Amino acid sequence: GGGQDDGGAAQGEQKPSGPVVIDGSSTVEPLSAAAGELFMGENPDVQVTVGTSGTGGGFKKFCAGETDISNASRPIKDEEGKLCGDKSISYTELQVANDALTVVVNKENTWTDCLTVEQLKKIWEPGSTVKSWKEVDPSYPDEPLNLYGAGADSGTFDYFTQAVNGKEGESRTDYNPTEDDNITVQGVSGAKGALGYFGFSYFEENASRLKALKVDGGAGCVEPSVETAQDGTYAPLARPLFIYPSNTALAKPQVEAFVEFYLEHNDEVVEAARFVPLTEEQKTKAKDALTELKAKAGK
Amino acid sequence: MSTTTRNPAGALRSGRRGSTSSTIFAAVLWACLAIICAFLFFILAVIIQKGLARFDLDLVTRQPSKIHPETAGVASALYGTLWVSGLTALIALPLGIGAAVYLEEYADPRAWWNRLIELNIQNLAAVPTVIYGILTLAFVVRGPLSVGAVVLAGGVALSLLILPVVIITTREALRSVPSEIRSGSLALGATLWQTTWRQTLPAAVPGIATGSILALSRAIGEAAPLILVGATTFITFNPDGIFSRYTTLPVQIYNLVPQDRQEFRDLAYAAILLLIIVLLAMNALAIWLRNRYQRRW
Amino acid sequence: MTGGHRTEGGLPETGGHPDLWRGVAVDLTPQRRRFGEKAIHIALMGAALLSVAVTAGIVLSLLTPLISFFGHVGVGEFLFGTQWTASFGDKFTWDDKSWGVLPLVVSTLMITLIALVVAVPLGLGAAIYLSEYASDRVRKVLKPVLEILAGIPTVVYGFLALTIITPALALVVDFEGIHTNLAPGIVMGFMIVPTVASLSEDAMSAVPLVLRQGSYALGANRMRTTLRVVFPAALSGIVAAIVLGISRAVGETMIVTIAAGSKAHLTFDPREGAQTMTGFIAQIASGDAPQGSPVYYSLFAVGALLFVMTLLINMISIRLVRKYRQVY
Amino acid sequence: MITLKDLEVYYGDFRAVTDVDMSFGSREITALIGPSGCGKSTVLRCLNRMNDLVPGARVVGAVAYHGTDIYAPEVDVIEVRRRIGMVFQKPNPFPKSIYDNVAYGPRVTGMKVDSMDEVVERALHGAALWDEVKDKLKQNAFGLSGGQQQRLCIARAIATSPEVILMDEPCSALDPIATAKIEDLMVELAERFTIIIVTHNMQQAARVSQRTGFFTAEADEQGQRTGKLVEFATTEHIFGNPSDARTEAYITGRFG
Amino acid sequence: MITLKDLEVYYGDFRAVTDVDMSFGSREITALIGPSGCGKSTVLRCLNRMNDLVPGARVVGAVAYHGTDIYAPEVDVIEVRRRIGMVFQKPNPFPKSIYDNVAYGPRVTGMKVDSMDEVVERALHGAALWDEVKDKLKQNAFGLSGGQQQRLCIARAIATSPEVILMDEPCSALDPIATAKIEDLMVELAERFTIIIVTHNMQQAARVSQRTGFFTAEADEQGQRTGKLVEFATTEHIFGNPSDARTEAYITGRFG
Ligand SMILES: Nc1ncnc2c1ncn2[C@@H]1O[C@H](COP(=O)(O)OP(=O)(O)OP(=O)(O)O)[C@@H](O)[C@H]1O
Ligand SMILES: Nc1ncnc2c1ncn2[C@@H]1O[C@H](COP(=O)(O)OP(=O)(O)OP(=O)(O)O)[C@@H](O)[C@H]1O
Ligand SMILES: [Mg+2]
Ligand SMILES: [Mg+2]
Ligand SMILES: O=P([O-])([O-])[O-]
Repeated sequence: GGGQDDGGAAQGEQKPSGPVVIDGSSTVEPLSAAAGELFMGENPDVQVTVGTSGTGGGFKKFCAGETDISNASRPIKDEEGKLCGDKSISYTELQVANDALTVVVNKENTWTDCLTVEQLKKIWEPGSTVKSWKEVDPSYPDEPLNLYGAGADSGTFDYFTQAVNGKEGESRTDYNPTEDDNITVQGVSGAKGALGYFGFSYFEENASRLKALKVDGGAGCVEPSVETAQDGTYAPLARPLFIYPSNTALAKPQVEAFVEFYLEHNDEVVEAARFVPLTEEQKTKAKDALTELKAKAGK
Repeated sequence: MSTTTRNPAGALRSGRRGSTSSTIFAAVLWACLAIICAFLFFILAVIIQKGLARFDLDLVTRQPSKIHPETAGVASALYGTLWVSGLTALIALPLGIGAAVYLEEYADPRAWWNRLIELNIQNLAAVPTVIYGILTLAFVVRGPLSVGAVVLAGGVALSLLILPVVIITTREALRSVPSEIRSGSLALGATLWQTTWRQTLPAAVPGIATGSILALSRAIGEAAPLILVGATTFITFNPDGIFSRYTTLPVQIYNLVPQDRQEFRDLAYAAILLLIIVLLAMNALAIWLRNRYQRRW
Repeated sequence: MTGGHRTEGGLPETGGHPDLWRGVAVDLTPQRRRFGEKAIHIALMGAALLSVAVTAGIVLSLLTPLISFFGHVGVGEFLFGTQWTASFGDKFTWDDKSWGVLPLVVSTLMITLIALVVAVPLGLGAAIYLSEYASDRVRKVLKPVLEILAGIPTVVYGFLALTIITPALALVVDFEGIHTNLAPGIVMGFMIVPTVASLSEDAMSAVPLVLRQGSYALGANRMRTTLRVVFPAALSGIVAAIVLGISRAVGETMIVTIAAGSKAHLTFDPREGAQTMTGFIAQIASGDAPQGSPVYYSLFAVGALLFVMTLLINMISIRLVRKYRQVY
Repeated sequence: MITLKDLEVYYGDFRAVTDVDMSFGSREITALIGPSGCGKSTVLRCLNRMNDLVPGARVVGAVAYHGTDIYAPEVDVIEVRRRIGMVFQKPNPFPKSIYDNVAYGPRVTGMKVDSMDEVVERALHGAALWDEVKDKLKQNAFGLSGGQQQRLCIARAIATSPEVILMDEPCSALDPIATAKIEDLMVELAERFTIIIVTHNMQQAARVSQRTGFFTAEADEQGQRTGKLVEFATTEHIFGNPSDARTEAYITGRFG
Repeated sequence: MITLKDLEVYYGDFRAVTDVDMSFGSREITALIGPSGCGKSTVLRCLNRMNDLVPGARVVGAVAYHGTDIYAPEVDVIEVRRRIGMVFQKPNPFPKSIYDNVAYGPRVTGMKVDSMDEVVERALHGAALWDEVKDKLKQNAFGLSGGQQQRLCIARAIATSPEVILMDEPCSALDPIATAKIEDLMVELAERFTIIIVTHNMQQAARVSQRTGFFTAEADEQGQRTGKLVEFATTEHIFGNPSDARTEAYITGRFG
């Protein structure tokens, strides 16, 4: 709901109250949920709900005025922006975290430490028939290649396919898709020739059982790490994550307070959701954007 | 008939043909039951063993948390389940019992439209639960009603789902009321509704209650249709009305188990244990009702 | 009551009775208005008609997206294609995907078959035991125990299949990857045991006692009476029970969503995991398929096919039950 | 006071009885006898339209009660049943207290009564049950013996002040002593009510009734058995000197 | 050849019959009569241990067949039932072909037969049914009329070459013509089999039996009704000049 009066009075020291309706990317959901949780710990009268309609689906609702904030794992597209414009809903893009996908292999995989994007594409592109490491590179052994990846309806999948195959959603289809990263860990640690991918922090936790590969995006092999994700050198598997609050919604005290809180306590939020934190620079940029917005709104 | 010489007396002892195969047969049957029971006890044991770790007060008093899964609870899902199943009871029971009374007491079973209704209900009972999710999604969450992913939508989805079950079990309960009671009442000049309301329904109450409880317990354990109507939202407050957003225990379990941290899994199994306890209690109540009150006419 | 040809004028006397019918007509017209009766009748009928509305609603809710779907995808391509890549490729493009639903259907049927292999022998064995061998007391205890199996939420079954049965199977069966259809199949088998057992038990219990007595009186033992008299007499009821079990298995969602995996591929090897129809629906519904995208429409197409399949299965079952009711 | 004219009853396509013409006299007992399946119960149920409740049952011909066709469209079936009570083969008390069983009829038909207690007492007196139950009126009727239950059902029927009481084998589930009590009661009730009784027990018919109708069912060429009224006369006549050979065969026990 | 000594049967705690002493002669027809619920069927079922199938039924006393107690532990109940056949009140053919119905007994008891066809034909001849069904042996038995079905059940019983045939109201569901046929058949069968029949129809007992046992059930102080054998004598004696007043009351129709 987007009515003007369903936020509580925000005068003076009074704590904000009322709903904050968030929807959108399932990738970003853990972040906004963690932020909401922390925020509600201090503001028990606010109700933050976080749906997972996907970035596209989220924008659809957002531009129909159904939600206050849209989660997005990519910047808004022009068509989507136009839709919002038609409904005269204006919004602001705020980066809230960095994400890095990590390509993992079995510990016993001694033949490689680094794959080029070209090689990854060879493995993952639609219609790919690569079944053995030898087909990836003749110098590799003839070890059968078992592939594990994100389910085809997840943000991780969209992002990986976009980065590796050049087009969102384009992928070979005969891999083992799963929403459950534990299963990927199990699968990859169980077969010598296995390969999979998932979020960087999840790799950190299971570093003892798996081996992360460096990725060569054209500028040499880069190891996935917080730093390489933040500075974008871990290309092309690092990306920013966003939230899009609508300006109308920001007029509601509870939404405004929430977004402020989101940025203010970003380190905590990112840690809880296990993403790669923002750099100081990125933080400042986001905060500035918010301030500017508030100024525009005449506060 | 040939005049077989009949050996009198003791010869009754002969025979016992096929008694070995008969024993083996009985043993196989018994083994079937034993396997089924063993499986049941096995899963119950697993759930208890894995669920006990986090089966504490936090489970029901605290809200889900992404930050502190080790002390998180499932309060919003528990209350969501209560809201949704309460609403389901309010919608499905009157409608289901009403429909059953109509079919059993009022309808001419030979009229084509009544036969159609009957056939239709039998078919609905076999419709996959996801289809009810699709239906509710199209008409309630979006479409004409467009109430969004709120308690009301969940209640409607589950009501539609259990409606055929309620109708079928209520009809059975009504059918088990002997017709003498009805004819006795009607022969005294009571109207059909008087007879139904004062004689048939009261006599069928135990059966109806049993069936209703079992139907509701089915609704409580159901996740598939709710996933379609958007109950998967992350929610950390209890619903406070039928237009509140909500989540339920089975949906929460579905979300929790694949999470990456062990604490979430422990919490999930505790939630499973909680759900199973609720459902077993309802089953036990239904069985008790059935054994205690079901009259043998 | 209709059709009575009323006699004109006075009624003749019969039987030569002295006390003739007395000409004093009595008033048998209603002494009270009973509007409530009519209203209740209509309300109850409304409740019954609602079920028809539900069916109509299902058809309607499937129909509109279905028209959009088949505007882009040929019916033949959908029903007979062997590749299903609905969630791959560009989210808003139709023609970069394969729309052959067979992989989903085959996996659905395969898991159903595995479930039946478990449920039919166990369920029938239990049913025969309960109906023909067990004492009243044992039956009273065991039937509810069986029913508990049907009461366990399917999410729970799903995770047990994934986290316990699958790893256990991995020790004895060799399968590539992380999912095997055997696990959801077996667990689902146990889930439908109560359906098969309880309805078969009803069918066997419905066989009149006099038939059993007739058999025993001829010197047949319990096994022979069961196998030669009771079982054949209850056969159509038993088949109906199994058919209902089939429709349960085909429509079951959570177990397969969780334990069969979401890899849609055509395989006839039960050791592999493969996405089912309901698994696909749940995956798309819980993921972030944008409304109005091809994959979103395909959810309804698969749903409609599922609906039609269970409808057909159920019609067969109703046929059988009806046939078996006519026997006695 | 009740006259059947060319009565014919169908269950769906099956013609259960045909050609029944009889007329029942006021304040006397008429017995309907005949072998199993000959349609006695069917005919009895026509008299208070209980056949309406059997899906597919269809009545052709006329049933006149004081000259009014009870199957006429303007007739209220509720009113018919209140005036023509019925007692069934198996005692069928409601699962309620004895008092509530008897008071049920007056209550549901909205009878205006000064004192329900009085109505109940009078009905129980009438059914010769008062002395046995007066101390336990609030107890559940299921606690009574079979014979008492059947008399309770009679009390229940007479509580609505009917004029006619139909009884379908009212004693067949009772022991000899209870049977004797009910038979005595019937004779007593006949002073105030018209009673029509179906019975399998010919001696019972002979003992209690003034007039007897004998039915039988004969198969036609297609093997369909349709019930017919063979003979309807004074009980004396039927048992002493029946006109029809089939009646004689039946009462002398040569079949049935 | 069958002797009952101090027979007493309980259903759970309820004593259904007590004090039954009787002895049935070879190749004659004995009728058991008495009012409903007096325990006739109960006694009959003791003779081939069909009561074993009733949960809670318990037999006290002795049932001797050719001097062997059929309740002795070493006795095979299957063998008892093969030798003592039974025909029930309602015809209960199996839902199988006519042929399979008759062949069922020999098959399940593993009887060694040269030719099953012959056994079936002989049994159907014995039950006076052969001519009516010889052309449709493969048809389902449910297609037969009630009387034919009952004769089929008799054929089924005699196919296992029993010595005794028990019949529990075998004609009560049949029409007069079918009844007459079965009665004729009984008389014929009595040349080769011992027949014990329970009947409600006293005339039937009088027509077919040589000896008659009359049972009744009287309530004791607690109101429990227990069946007892009142009189057991030749049929002539029972119907002509009964010794017991209760027997007389019953056969003259004063109760029951
Ligand atoms: N509800 C019904 N539907 C179909 N046929 C019926 C129904 N009730 C009775 N009949 C048939 O109508 C015929 C007459 O039945 P009815 O009960 O009137 O006989 P009856 O003389 O009362 O027999 P009994 O002495 O066994 O009570 C029988 O053939 C019976 O099978
Ligand atoms: N299976 C049973 N369980 C409990 N009680 C029974 C059972 N069968 C019969 N009885 C009781 O035992 C008593 C004798 O019954 P039985 O059937 O032997 O009487 P009957 O003389 O054959 O009567 P009818 O003429 O009605 O067939 C009755 O009181 C009956 O209620
Ligand atoms: Mg009758
Ligand atoms: Mg009997
Ligand atoms: O929008 P996503 O859920 O795919 O990140």
